[in-house]
Amino acid sequence: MARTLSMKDAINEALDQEMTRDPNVIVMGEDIVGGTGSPGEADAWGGVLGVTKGLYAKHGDRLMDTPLSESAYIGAAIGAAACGMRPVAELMFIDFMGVCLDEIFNQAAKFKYMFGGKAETPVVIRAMVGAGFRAAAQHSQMLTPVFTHIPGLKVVCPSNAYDAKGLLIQSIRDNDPVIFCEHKNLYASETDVPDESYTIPFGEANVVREGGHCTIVTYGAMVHKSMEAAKELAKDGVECEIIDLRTLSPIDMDTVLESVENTGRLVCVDEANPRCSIAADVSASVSQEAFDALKAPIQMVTAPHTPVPFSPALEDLYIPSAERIASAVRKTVSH
Amino acid sequence: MARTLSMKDAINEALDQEMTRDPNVIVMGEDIVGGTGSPGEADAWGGVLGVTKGLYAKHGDRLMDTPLSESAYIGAAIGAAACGMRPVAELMFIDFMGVCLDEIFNQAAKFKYMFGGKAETPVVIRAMVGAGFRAAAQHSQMLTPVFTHIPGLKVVCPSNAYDAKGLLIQSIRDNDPVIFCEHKNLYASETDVPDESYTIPFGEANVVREGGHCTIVTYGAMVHKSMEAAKELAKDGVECEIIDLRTLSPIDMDTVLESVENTGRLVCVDEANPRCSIAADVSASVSQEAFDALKAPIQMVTAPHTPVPFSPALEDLYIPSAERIASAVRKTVSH
Amino acid sequence: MSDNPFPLSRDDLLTAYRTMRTIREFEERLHTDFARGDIPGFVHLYAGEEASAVGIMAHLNDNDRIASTHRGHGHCIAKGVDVKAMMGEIYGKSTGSCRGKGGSMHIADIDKGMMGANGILGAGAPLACGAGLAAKYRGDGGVGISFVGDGASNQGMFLESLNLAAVWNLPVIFVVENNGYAESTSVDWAVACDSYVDRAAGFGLPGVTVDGTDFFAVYEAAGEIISRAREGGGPSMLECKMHRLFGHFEGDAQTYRAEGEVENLRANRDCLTQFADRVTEAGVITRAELNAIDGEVAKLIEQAVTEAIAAPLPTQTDLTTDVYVSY
Amino acid sequence: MSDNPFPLSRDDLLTAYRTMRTIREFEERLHTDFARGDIPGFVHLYAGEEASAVGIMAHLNDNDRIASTHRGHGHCIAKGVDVKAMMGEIYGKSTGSCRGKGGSMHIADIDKGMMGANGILGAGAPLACGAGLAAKYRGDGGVGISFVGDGASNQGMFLESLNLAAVWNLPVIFVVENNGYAESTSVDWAVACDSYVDRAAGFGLPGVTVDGTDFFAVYEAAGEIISRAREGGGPSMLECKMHRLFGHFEGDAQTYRAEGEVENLRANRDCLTQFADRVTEAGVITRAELNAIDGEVAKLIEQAVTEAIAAPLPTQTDLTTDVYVSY
Ligand SMILES: Cc1ncc(C[n+]2csc(CCOP(=O)(O)OP(=O)(O)O)c2C)c(N)n1
Ligand SMILES: Cc1ncc(C[n+]2csc(CCOP(=O)(O)OP(=O)(O)O)c2C)c(N)n1
Ligand SMILES: [Mg+2]
Ligand SMILES: [Mg+2]
Repeated sequence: MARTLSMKDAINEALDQEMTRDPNVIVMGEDIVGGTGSPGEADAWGGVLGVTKGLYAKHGDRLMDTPLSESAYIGAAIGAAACGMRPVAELMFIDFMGVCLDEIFNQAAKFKYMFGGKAETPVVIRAMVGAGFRAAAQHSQMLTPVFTHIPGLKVVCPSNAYDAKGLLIQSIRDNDPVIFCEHKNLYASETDVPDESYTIPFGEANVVREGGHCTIVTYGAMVHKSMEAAKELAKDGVECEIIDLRTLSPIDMDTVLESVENTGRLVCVDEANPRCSIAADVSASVSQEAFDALKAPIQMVTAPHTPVPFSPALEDLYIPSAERIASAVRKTVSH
Repeated sequence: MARTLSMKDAINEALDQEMTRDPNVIVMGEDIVGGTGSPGEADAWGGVLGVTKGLYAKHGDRLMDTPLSESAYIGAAIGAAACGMRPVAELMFIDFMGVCLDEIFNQAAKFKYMFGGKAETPVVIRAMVGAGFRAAAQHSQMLTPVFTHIPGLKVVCPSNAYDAKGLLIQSIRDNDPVIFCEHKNLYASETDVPDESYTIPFGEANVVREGGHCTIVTYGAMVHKSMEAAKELAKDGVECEIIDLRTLSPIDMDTVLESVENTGRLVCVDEANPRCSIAADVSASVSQEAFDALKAPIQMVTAPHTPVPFSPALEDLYIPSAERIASAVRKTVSH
Repeated sequence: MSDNPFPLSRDDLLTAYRTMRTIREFEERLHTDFARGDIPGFVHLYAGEEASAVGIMAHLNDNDRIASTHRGHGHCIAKGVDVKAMMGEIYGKSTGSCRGKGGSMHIADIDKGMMGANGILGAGAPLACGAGLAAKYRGDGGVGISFVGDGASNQGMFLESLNLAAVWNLPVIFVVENNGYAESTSVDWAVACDSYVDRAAGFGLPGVTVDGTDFFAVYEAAGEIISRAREGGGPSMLECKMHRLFGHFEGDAQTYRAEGEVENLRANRDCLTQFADRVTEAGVITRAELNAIDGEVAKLIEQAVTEAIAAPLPTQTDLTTDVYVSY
Repeated sequence: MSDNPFPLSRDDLLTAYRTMRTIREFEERLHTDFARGDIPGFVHLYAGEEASAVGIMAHLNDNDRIASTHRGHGHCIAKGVDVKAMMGEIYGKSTGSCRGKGGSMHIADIDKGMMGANGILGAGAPLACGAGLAAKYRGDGGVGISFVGDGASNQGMFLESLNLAAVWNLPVIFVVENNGYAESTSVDWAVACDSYVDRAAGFGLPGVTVDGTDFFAVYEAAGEIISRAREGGGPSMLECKMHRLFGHFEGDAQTYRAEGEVENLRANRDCLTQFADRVTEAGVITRAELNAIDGEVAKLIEQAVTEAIAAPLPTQTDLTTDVYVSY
């Protein structure tokens, strides 16, 4: 049965169902329970934005608060995964990767290869990504390109509640290390979500809108901005096909290429900074693989090459807008 | 006067000359002097591969060995830079970025912007990059795309001794944080190097070979592989124009675009892993900016999407070879 | 007026009180304005901890550098950052200390020796080492101060810095502002040592713990270790035990605290009340003088808010400036 | 034969000696082969430190996990990794423990509880915490052991792990293999504490220091803290003071060491000699028995090298396999 759930609740439900199904699943992070050692309520926080709220009541000590030592506890999650557990570790904001990246990119990501296949590291690292929260330069980054660059990691970034649940369950069952990126500005956004457990396979993009004039490839919160842009463009008779990548590594280039073969035009939309971005990555692959199909230059719509500014007035300019996307589509369509 | 110098000695000389010129320049890193507190010789190492050897004798305590605490000493270099010093900190291998990235990407890179322009952080972080040393997965990465992605950082990667000296002097005098990437397999390679001090400006690529049939854009050790490939191709009458980017951020797209306008064909060669790479970045920019000039799909030659393997037999297959570059050129030329 | 039994002159006492009151008023006002929805982003209030910032900063000049935390307003004000510019910043205006680009967690003023609030736990400690290194190298007698919370004291960057400062014998003070909680988590659970004096000793540092709500205790302990650092005696750790009077950040329901905890703290452990009682009971300063200051401060903060609200927003051109000195 | 005064049976003593000798022979051989140019990459030899690995691993079974360092051959051999597969790996062959993909710094054998040598200083400590966490969660009585050098003990990842293990009360032992140097830098300069016992105390951990060249001292100290961890008594730190008999890595000219230092260590502080003297002087084992083992071990290593040289190299298809379980 499906009900309407927010992405936040869908993530909570995915964790709940997987913890119930598999005793090897444990969850850890800073204040993901909350109140440990404190005199008041246990389960006081459920994470800084309440995503894990209520799970402690059901699963008790399988949810563990941690000291503020990301290298130690994310590394411990990775070590436990190498010993057969399926830990889900929360790195509150992806911006904090700088204090624990070694355990992620030199350890988890490389174990299997370095050890000649003799290791599996089924760890999930959940982290909030993205701008729009007025959280400024150190709490608003995407950083998806950094993780996508690293061989050995899988990178997931859902755009809605339904996908978030299915992709998180898949991430937990997956036998490779997964960076699960949750756009904090989507937590409140709702879709229908089945109450039973389900998975969405990695490397399968979702065509969220069909259209014959221009392909838009994107992911995360930019899916919604792209939909907005497409609605505007449709008024002028320009029909966009919008592809939500859902997973950035592996990436479903087949669906992208198929669409571009059809439309001949591509706009890559990425909330990340422009250099070496997902937008650039998709653009480069398409222009190599579908060169002859392209009728116009691929356009990239990304954040500028700047940190994320604090002031709402600036942050709203920083985040790619439906208008910028629409004008990129117009540019390519009119080429 | 110019003499023949190895890239290692050119770097040493750049440090020496800048330390002599500017008392604010200090140099720090693990064993960059060597022997601190030990009973034997002082200046025992001069860095793990001897790059800073001899500088202690001339500049004394302005070279500082550090404990094995990259976050602390790289962060200290950044803090000292914000207080008006010009520290050059050595992060031995760029692969170690995971233990100190926060200080680099959330602090140094963002100070100026976050503080509304009220900060300058003239720090240089030197690090060895690249494969070919049989140093395996955690001591052989390029990782240039990760730093290039981050706004606020400048990223430099010289391909030869002459450029290394001029670019390092520029890096030290530059008022922004610079990641200075030294390809360890180029340390022994020699060019003519003037003995006087000189700078090479950032954002000026070097056309190291002219040719009208195909543009090759690359940097670091791949410049030499590309030259090899070009020599082979010339035998068949295919003339490549080779562009050595020298700095990846800022990047000189003008020179690249001008060349592609002329040749109509582009091969991007990058020793980094493929996803969100420099190769993809350049390819995406060119296909957006020079779409109509392109006569064939842009080809990318990169390392595979794998960690760096240890066995020489595998590592030699991992590193893009002159043959792979040549065949990419042939593919684009014959399109 | 009776003899002054305090180690500060009457003027300095009045200044200290004014600074503490300014911080308190600033924070109380932000609390109200945030609740009204006027202030964007994450805001962490320092109220209740004023004696630490002010007791320490009383020993510093512009040449000394501090590296602050996410809970940085108090450090900024005590270090002399302009209060109106701070308010403008928090309101996201182009008149702000950072022209609206930084916000509450990133206020800095290098000229005042304020190297930045910081959104990353522990990140300030290496920066303070760098400040200490620069001062030592130049022989200018300056010190670097790293503020860190009890929770952040478990961060690798902070721990590494303790060792580095000791090994390099830097003029650096590590101030642990132990307010009992890291977000909702208790320090008693999260920090595995009997006392910060032990943790300091594990890195060869002298450590001292004081009641951080007692301005005079902080002032004296800080004075001693700061002079030692200035004279080449190396780094130390200072633990200030204190309390925050609001939630971790604005919006925190604080259900992890004990029933009546905050009320009790406000009644019995408020550093401002304690300071006022001490100086008036000693007969050095009158209630009337303090009340006058309270009135002036209230006016200042009111003005700061009015001006912040009236100030212009940053615009498109500001978006891409000041990423680099040159590019 | 006289009564056995040792805490190990004669058989166990012989096994311990054989393991120590195997490590020594393995390393001496690598030293020679590296100098001849047969071995690629960075190679860090464990020779001189055998009593630590073997004295600790004597208490472990396959269910216990260790996280090793860049100087990992000794830990691997003591934990039961196949010596021939190790040699194959170091020679870069497809018969190697990691099929040639890892090399000296990345040998692992998860089935044996060997979670990997590691090219990154301090990175093993969180992993060992994870092993301890898994063991604790499953209640299987297993322990996690983190090996770390004196230099790496200043790494944030290591320091954070001390606190985490204490806070979570994990069955984890942090073994500091203090060989006096980090590359060329002295521990006396680089580690700012009087003793590792102090550093442990700074994180609420019991700490003990032993002569790491004395197999029996290591064995007894490790036995006690490992059983305590198994029984839920939580983490500890064990410092083994020891010496390396070769350079930091092969190719190191070691000019930072004192004149005659290594010769002196070989003559007077060699853990193998000390062990042999102790057990023969006690009359529990004869020189002839030890000599016989030496001969067998020499043969084994010789064979391992011969087979490694003869083994096939990995090929193009190997390049891209085993990045992911599925992709
Ligand atoms: C590296 C990092 N991890 C986590 C956070 C999220 N965070 C912000 S404040 C905070 C609690 C800090 O507690 P403490 O250090 O005691 O300072 P206090 O808030 O009590 O002043 C946390 C977990 C962060 N900003 N940076
Ligand atoms: C994070 C990191 N920094 C630096 C290095 C380079 N490095 C490798 S071994 C070593 C010295 C280690 O000293 P110690 O921990 O005492 O171990 P030992 O070599 O003496 O066994 C250094 C600096 C590294 N591998 N990883
Ligand atoms: Mg606190
Ligand atoms: Mg050592």
